[in-house]
Amino acid sequence: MKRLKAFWLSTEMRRKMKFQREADPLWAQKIAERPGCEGLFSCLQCGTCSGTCPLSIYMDFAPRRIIALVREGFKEDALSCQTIWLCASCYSCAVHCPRQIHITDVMYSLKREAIQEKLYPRHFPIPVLAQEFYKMVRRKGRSSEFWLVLRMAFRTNPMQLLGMAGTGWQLMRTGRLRLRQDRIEKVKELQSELAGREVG
Amino acid sequence: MSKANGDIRIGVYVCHCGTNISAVVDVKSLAAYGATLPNVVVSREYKYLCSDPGQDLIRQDIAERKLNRVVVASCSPHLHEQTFRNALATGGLNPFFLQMVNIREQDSWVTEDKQAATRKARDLVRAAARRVAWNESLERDRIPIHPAVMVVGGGIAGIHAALTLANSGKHVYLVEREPTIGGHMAQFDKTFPTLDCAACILTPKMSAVKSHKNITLWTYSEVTQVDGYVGNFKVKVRRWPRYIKEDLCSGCLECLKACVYKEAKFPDDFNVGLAKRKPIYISFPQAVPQVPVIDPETCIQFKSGKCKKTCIDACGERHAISLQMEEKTEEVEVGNIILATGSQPFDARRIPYYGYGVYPNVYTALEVERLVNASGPTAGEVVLRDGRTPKTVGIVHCVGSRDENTNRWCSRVCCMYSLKLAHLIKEHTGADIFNFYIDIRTPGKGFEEFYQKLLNERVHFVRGRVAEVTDWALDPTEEDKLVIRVEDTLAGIVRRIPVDMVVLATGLEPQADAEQVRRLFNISCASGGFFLERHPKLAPVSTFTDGIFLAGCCQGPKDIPDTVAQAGAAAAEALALIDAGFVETEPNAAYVMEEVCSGCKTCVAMCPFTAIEFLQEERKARINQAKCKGCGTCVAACPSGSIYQHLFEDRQIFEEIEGILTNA
Amino acid sequence: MPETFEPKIVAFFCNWCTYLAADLAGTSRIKYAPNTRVVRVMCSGRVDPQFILDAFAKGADGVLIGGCHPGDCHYQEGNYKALRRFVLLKRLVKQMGIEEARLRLEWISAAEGERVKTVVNDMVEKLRVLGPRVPVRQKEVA
Amino acid sequence: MMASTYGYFPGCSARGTGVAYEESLLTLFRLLNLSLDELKDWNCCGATSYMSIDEGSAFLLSARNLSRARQAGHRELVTPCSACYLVLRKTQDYAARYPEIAKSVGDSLVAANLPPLDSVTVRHPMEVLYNDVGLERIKSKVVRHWRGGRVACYYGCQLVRPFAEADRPHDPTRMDELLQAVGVPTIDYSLKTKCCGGSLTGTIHEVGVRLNYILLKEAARKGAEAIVTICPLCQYNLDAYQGEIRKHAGEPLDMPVFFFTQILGWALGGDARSLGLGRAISGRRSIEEWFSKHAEEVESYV
Repeated sequence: MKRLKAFWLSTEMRRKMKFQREADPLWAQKIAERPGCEGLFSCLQCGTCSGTCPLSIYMDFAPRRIIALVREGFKEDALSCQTIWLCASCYSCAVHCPRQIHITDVMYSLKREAIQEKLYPRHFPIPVLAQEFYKMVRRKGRSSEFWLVLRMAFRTNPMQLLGMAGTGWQLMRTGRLRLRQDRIEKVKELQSELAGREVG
Repeated sequence: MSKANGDIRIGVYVCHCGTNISAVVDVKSLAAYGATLPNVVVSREYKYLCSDPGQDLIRQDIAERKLNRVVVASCSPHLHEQTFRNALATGGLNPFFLQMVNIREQDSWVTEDKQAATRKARDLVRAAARRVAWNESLERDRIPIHPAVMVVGGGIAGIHAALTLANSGKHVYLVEREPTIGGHMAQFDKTFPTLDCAACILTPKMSAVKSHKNITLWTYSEVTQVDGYVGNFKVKVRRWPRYIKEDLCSGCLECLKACVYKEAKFPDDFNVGLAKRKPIYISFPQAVPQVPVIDPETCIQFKSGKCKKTCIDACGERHAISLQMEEKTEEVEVGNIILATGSQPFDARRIPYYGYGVYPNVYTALEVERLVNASGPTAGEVVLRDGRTPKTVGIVHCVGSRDENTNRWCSRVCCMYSLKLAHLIKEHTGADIFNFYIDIRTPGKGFEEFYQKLLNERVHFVRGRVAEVTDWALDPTEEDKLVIRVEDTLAGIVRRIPVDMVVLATGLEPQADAEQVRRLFNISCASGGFFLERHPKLAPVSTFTDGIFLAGCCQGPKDIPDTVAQAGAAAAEALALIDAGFVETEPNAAYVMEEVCSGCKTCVAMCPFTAIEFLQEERKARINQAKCKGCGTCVAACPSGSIYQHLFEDRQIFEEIEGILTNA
Repeated sequence: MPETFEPKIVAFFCNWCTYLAADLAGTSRIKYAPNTRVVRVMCSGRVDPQFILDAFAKGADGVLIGGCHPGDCHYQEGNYKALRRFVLLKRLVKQMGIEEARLRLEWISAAEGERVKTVVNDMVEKLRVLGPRVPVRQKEVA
Repeated sequence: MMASTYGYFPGCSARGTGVAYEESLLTLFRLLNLSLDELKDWNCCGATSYMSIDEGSAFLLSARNLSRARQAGHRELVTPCSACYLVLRKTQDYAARYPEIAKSVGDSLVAANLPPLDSVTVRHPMEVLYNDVGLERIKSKVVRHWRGGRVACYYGCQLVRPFAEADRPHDPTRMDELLQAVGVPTIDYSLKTKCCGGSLTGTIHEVGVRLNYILLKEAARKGAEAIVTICPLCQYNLDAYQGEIRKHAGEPLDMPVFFFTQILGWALGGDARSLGLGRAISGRRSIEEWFSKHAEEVESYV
């Protein structure tokens, strides 16, 4: 027994099998009831979405497999993966899907839930950017690319700023780099309207 | 006029239909409730009333309990009314003393709430019990059946149906829109899964049609009007001028050679545009009839009147060519009509991202059928539009099928014909072949074996719906190729596969004019637009219009074996009616109480069948019982309330309404 | 206890289109409100205005007439006759103080099982909003 | 010709990296005698990144802009940014389809006593030019010959996706038609609706850059000498990283990336400065070549 345990500890392998108890069908149902996610259960796993997605080649699960995971209720995997964050919401999948499933909206749903459940991959720049963007808009009413990138960089890996310097200079030279942080006049009013809707 | 005369003794019978009804409707309480209704002497529930013991139950009660009315609460009258009417008849009661209550299709199957369903059933039974008291004894009329049959559409379905009928000695009018019969099958090369050549098995049947003494073949013709009803339809057929007299032409085709156009230069429909034809042409060598057609759109003589008319000289003594020929209309009487109008291939242009019409080397399956066909434009050689022979070929399944953006249904034939084309292309070119599929569907005799054969021929099968066919190249091996981008869903990776030729396995859809044809023959279409059969299982070739039957792809996508089987079935249905010699009609004709008729003539205009005549001297309307179809429109319209309708008497309907609404 | 009002709808369905559609809804196991009570007639043209008035007189909360789509009538034009009558009848019924929504004419073809559901459910909803026509007698749901 | 006025929603990037888009857009519209009335104190549309955190308030952000446009008396709101265009329309679409969304958004609007959001049509300049102005009228106003090379029209993704009506989703052609109308030759560009990666160049840099590398390389392979875009982010991505691509992929790549409004504006007589032509990072030599040299043409031509 001990040796067996030792064996498990020593091994590099990771179990791919899933126990049914790991699945949460109610969660799948919940997702399917969200606006835009209705088609979830009509998916026929044809792979058109993955095929047409410009980023699927970088994803840990291609969109088709995300749908498969979600409708079988494998919440953990679906929420903690990078895939949902790689989705640039170009909607290519949505316009090609033979079942007219709004896959992009499913991705959005999962992103939001991943944030709430704090399951998103830490230090993966995209969710970080999203959060910074969110905060900035709530604070100022508008976003400013320059500051956004700066904040994102600091929260992930400041070193990358060095790499960005070149582009920054180019933009500066051509007058496309706005250093002033934009801010709308009625920002208070906006904040009060958004109040009580805090998320993440 | 009906009267609830004498003492009414009603039997109420509630069917469980296994659990179909009893699972939702409380049949026990329903039967018990039935017993409490006025005039009901017996009320029972039974597992399967339509079974023999079930019917015996009714017959028994008729005998022992002296029943003179019967209410059956079960399925839709469209399914079993006849069954139970027979039960009454054999039980010694006039069949029309039956009243059916539909508590399955319109209650237990559409309701989850058991109380509500049971309440609904009670209301309906109560209504029926009141109504049936006013039912009356009726006799059926018999309409003679005209022995001739019209078959519309000269594809394999129409051909087989026509031959079957003709062989049994019935006269058949076969109407085909194209200049030749043969339909799509004539365009195919080999047929799956046996790979016997389509022409070899089709052309003998085609010539049999031509030579058969019982078949009148009208090609280049179209049905324009249909009147009458089962037994005696009157059909008008428009025959377009082909400018060549069929009776005089010997099919020598000298005229084609002689045409002033030395080169054929007009797109040839039969070869789906892959070849060219002259203004005077014959669709394909084995065309039936062997008679050319002149296309006035392209013939110089018709366009400018300045042609040397070399064709006429070539025809010489026969004088078969007549440029003055005009459109004419035939009118015939037939007892039955078989619709075999077929389907059309999906237009691949409707899916832009597959590049059909953009990239020359993207083909439709039908085009490839012609390419691999020995009598096709390339004499059976598979060469691309640029003359090269493809080294790699991608076959894309489900194009215009199983897709909410185009057609939702599975077209049933594409998987198999794709496998067939894969085999043939490999045979002709030795090319490397990829099939891109969502599911491989081979549910037919010898189909799965064929699939297995292809696997062993090293044809690639990639499970994934192709995301796009494109020409953008990521590396040198993709230059000047068509690149298929697809997720290999089984390997779980996205692949880019460069190919020389793409074949789109286009699905089947209803003919462009299916809607007009449907109206012309007064039948219904299912949601997809294919013609609707009377019952998906039990009346697959009948329609809701008696005497009109369906065969082949006009009813839904199907392969050749199924089509032929269905054509045979349709022919048999027609024969059954013809040999019976008559049909019994529902005795639901309207009739006039002449003493009450005020002679206002309102009804006369109402009747679409001109069944109402006005007797001048009596100043009364009279309804021709044979002509009346029993719609009852005149009954509802009569201001003096002097028109009545058997089976649907006002009194009966009022009782039904009252029954529904008086709560007990 | 406050239970939701269940309107009772008398439905006249033509034998060739709408009645078949209702059958199709059944064979397709489409679920819809159990509030209709169907009276089968051969053609919507058979529906005599008296039937409808009678139904209302006897306390129907709504009356639904179902026929074939224009141009599809099994008897060529019975449904047009039905339509003409319906237009007049609607005016009459209105004068009698019966709300528009209680009388309805729908074209439903034999293939439109789904439509039976939408039409019936929608009508039931509207009738629920209107409430009972005649005050419902206590405890009559047996 | 009487001037028609549209509400105008610039979107955040029009004030940053996409400044040339706004400059050229305003110039072009002026030349066509159309006026844009900027929405006062507009706020972020709630696009992509925001929506990934909180949809409800993203819709509210959009709704706010829409209904304030209505308040300013506009029936039509023009926005040049594809992301804004999509989100504004998505908001209307979802509010129409989902009562719960309509309610939450509606309530907030009422609370802020703003009018409902439905009554405004969100439009994109490309489709305004195509439908309201029309190819013929644009043709008639051309005052300069095109001296540049063939271009690839790149529509990007969000402009032609669901909720959008700017053009056909799979094979849009309107930008090509507009450019051809002013005498600019366009190529068949198979990648015209492929995604540029959006903000990826800022997050997963290598991936983002590779997407743009593919777009540029294919355009060049098809013989295009420039790419024309309709979205600030696309233009930025394609323009800003060519140096990097040259370094890593070793491709001799230096291709100007325009906004379609710059090309049209030029053809109709706008001057290089007011069209922001100087703001390009890549292909400056070609730009110099094609535009500045021929600036004087206006007079000679008319």
